[in-house]
Amino acid sequence: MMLPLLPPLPVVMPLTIAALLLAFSHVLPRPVPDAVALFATVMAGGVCLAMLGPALHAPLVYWFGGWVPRHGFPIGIGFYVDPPSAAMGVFIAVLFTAALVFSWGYYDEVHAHFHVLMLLFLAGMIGFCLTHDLFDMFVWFEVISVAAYALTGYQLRVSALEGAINFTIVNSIGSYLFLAGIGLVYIRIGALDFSALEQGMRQATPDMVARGGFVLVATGLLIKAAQVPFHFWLSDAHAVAPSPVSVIFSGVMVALGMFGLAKLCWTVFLPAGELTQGVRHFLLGMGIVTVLLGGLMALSQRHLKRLLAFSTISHTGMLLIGLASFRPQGLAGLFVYLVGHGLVKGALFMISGILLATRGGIDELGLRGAGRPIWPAGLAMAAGGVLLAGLPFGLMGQGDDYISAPLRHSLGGIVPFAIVFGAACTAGAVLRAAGRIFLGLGPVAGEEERGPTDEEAEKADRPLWLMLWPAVILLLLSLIVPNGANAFLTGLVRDWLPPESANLTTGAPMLQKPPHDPAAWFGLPAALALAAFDLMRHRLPAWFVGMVDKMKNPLLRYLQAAHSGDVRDYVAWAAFGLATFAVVWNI
Amino acid sequence: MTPLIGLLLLLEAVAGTAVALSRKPRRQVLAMSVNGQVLALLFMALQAPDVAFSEIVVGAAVLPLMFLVMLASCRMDRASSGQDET
Amino acid sequence: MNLLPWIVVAWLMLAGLYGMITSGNIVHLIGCLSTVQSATYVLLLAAGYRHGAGAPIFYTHPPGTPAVDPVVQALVLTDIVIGGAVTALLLALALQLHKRRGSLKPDELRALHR
Amino acid sequence: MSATGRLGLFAFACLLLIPIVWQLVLAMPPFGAHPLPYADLINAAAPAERHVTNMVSAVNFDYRGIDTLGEETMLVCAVTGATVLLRGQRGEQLEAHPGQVENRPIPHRSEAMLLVGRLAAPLTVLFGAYVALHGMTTPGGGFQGGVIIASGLLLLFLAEDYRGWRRLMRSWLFDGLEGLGVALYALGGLAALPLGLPFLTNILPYGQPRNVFSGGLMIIENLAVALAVCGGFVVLLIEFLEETRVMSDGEQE
Repeated sequence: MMLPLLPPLPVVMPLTIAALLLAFSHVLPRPVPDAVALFATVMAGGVCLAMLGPALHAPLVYWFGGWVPRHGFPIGIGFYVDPPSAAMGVFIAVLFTAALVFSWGYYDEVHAHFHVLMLLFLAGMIGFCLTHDLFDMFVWFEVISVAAYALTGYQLRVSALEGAINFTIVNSIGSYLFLAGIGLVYIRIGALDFSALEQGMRQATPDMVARGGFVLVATGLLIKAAQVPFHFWLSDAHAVAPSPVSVIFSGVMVALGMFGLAKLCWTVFLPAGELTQGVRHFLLGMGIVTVLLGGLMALSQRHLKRLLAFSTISHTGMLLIGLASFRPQGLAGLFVYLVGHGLVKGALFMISGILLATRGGIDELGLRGAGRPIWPAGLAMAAGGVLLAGLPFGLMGQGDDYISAPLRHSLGGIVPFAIVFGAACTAGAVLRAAGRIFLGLGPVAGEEERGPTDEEAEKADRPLWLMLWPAVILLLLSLIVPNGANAFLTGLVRDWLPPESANLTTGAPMLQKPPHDPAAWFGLPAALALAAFDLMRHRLPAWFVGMVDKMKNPLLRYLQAAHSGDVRDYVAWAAFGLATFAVVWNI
Repeated sequence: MTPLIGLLLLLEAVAGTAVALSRKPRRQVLAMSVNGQVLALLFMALQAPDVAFSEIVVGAAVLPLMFLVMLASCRMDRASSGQDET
Repeated sequence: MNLLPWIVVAWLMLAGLYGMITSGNIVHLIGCLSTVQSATYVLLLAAGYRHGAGAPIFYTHPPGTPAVDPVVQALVLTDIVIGGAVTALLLALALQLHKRRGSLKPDELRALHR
Repeated sequence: MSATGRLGLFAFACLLLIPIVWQLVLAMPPFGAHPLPYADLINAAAPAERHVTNMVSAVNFDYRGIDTLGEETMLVCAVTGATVLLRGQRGEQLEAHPGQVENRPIPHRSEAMLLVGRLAAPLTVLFGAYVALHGMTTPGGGFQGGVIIASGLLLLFLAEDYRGWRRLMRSWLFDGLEGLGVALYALGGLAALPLGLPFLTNILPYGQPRNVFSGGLMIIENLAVALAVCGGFVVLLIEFLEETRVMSDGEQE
């Protein structure tokens, strides 16, 4: 009975609570903001969960202000709670809950500002998932972005400020491109609601203006989703944000850009016939390059959070591959992988936060052997590394199977290779760091030991177990793949698929459970080999080490130079990316 | 009405370019303020008085003020740390 | 004449990006964002313009008289707030950075970087 | 990348983009003469349905009211973020200390300045209130009015000296104003829920067209936006102006 009233609550409730927290922050005693923020997050997640079940039968449509479409034309803004959106809401709330538990008692200096920002961040994310209106989507995305900009610089360290400035400038350009895209779409179709846009585009013959609008909107989202060559801001920002914030950044914020792009592609632009073969291949290629580059860069980092940030880039590339196949399996894979990766990466960022708090550093070489007293964290980190390797179990492994299945033979069979390569690099990097920090492996010759590190530390007055158990729970969650997963996924993606692809007459599942990807087994051995090479290089024959270094170093040096930290470079790369995208689109 | 809009559009193109090309921050603040005013006039001509109003208040007044305050703060900072440049 | 608004939009966008890429100062770079943003204002309002129509305010003339698009105007209002908010945030970031580094020139920042 | 490399990359991008942009410009619908179905719908419906004459306000506060809630949310994010960044460890308890401007003689505050400030400030605030109040009928509204009120309060700075101004402008007051404004907006929307109606349903009497108090719930939402924007911008201005005074000894950046 309550159901029709629910859709706005996961957005409006955290938002109202945040506003009231801000208004009364001067009189609230210390634990209140912590408790209130946690409560609001859990409630928001609960409401999303309550909507998920009914949404699997029929999506909930909610028109704000009671403005139901008039003669079929939307006059207001609608929330459209379809299964993927509701599920995203639940996932977001889970991750926020974990992050808030992790940061309990940590931010008490400046009133409740941290909690206000986190709650608004949460509200923006859920609003972004649920909305069914292009401009409203933009507004919620701006809420997410602005909260993220503020949270990045929260600790006021030089690196944090630089990272936040790069992040803000590049993403603002993305926002303006997105907005310009909305303008072009609006000028041609005269509507903003997704369904109205889809219908309008279907009627307008293939049209340059609407297409240009899509290029701009998609570029905006790709910038936020950090795909090569729009990815530069991510490693600067995620590496410097406070750990609980990085959990959210890497766990879900970047992936949300991809979620939004997937939603627009599947529900608006694909049925409207705007996605040519060339564009699909371009997106696929972009995803592959992102996977490879993120992996390589992750492998060559020693700053642990920066390492994790590059691995996020690599894994977000996986999501784009899943999207670019434009098959139901790929879409299902995108969702599964998104959740699995978010949980694992969230846990890994928590562990890096633990290192910051208890060991007072984040530099892999500087921390060598320093992790021994907190060995449980090391176990969790190793587990996270193994999961990143994409073994065929757990959510990430499942997602892997779904994503690679439809693409096993396209582009000359490069996709499975790229997936294994990316997984091996990121997992190898994490395992190497775990081995060095917690086992004391891999001594490094004198000079390098004192590398250029920021003086970083996070407050250490929290017990280890309080910080560790959210991470462990996230890791465990990422292992659970219930039996009926395929049926659930069928229900999840069904709503986005074009009507003609549904097999309504036979009732047979549209989504085939993919066979296990045999290549996935190579991920872990390769990762271990990569980690071992770095950790054991003083024991390996010199000619072998020399040969490998000669092969990889020039490439890495070139890549490192491209990631200069200079925001002007990033803007130039973004312009270049936009230009190539536009050219491909126009062919 | 149309020639007026055309003129204001051209003026805006010039003002916007001036913002981008004014290399010295303090000159740029001036250009930004002018740009805000030109935009406001353009919005009036495009029959958008509400937007013109906001642009005047935010784009032509409050934001340039924040830039000025920011630059003043930087200058004080520099003076106190002994560096000098503009 | 009919093409002029769109040309101006494209021009402003590219000019803003050019200014950012060749910028020698973070504050200047932040200012250039406002040029890019002006492009979006002009695009949206030009999209909602209609020859011979009045403002969408039916105070002096009665409802039913031709009026331009109020929706895009509402969108631009939101856009202005967003621009102002982001700029304020960026300035705050730059100010703190200046306090800590004593410079806002990207080249100098970079030289000290790694 | 070097400056030339950067420029080269950008030039290459432009080279690719310009022909496409030109094609796009040629394909654009004729300026000022293409259909605007959404706009026509609103222009036809809103005066009759909501008794307001300013269509932009009708879109902002009613038809697309949730956008405005999002926009205020975003403003709160930005203001809170800027506050955190600027305040840093500066600390608030010290704000009653006199501010002195360094390396610059404290400008002599002339009588004329004082008079202008004291006269102009209330007038500006009044004007802002007027603009905010008439948002349903004529151009203007909560956002514009809120910013004008905020700048009116800033004018007081010219009249009072820093210390006096700071005594009047307490951050917590404006933090509260900002938070309460947004909360009021949300609560105004939530009021319809117990009746089983969707969020932001306009359940208040609409009043007479061309009257200041027309539009029902929109009046509340307009007021909420005015409060939030005024509070937010004052906080921003306070925090930025705080930066122009030197740190006293006990404070660290």
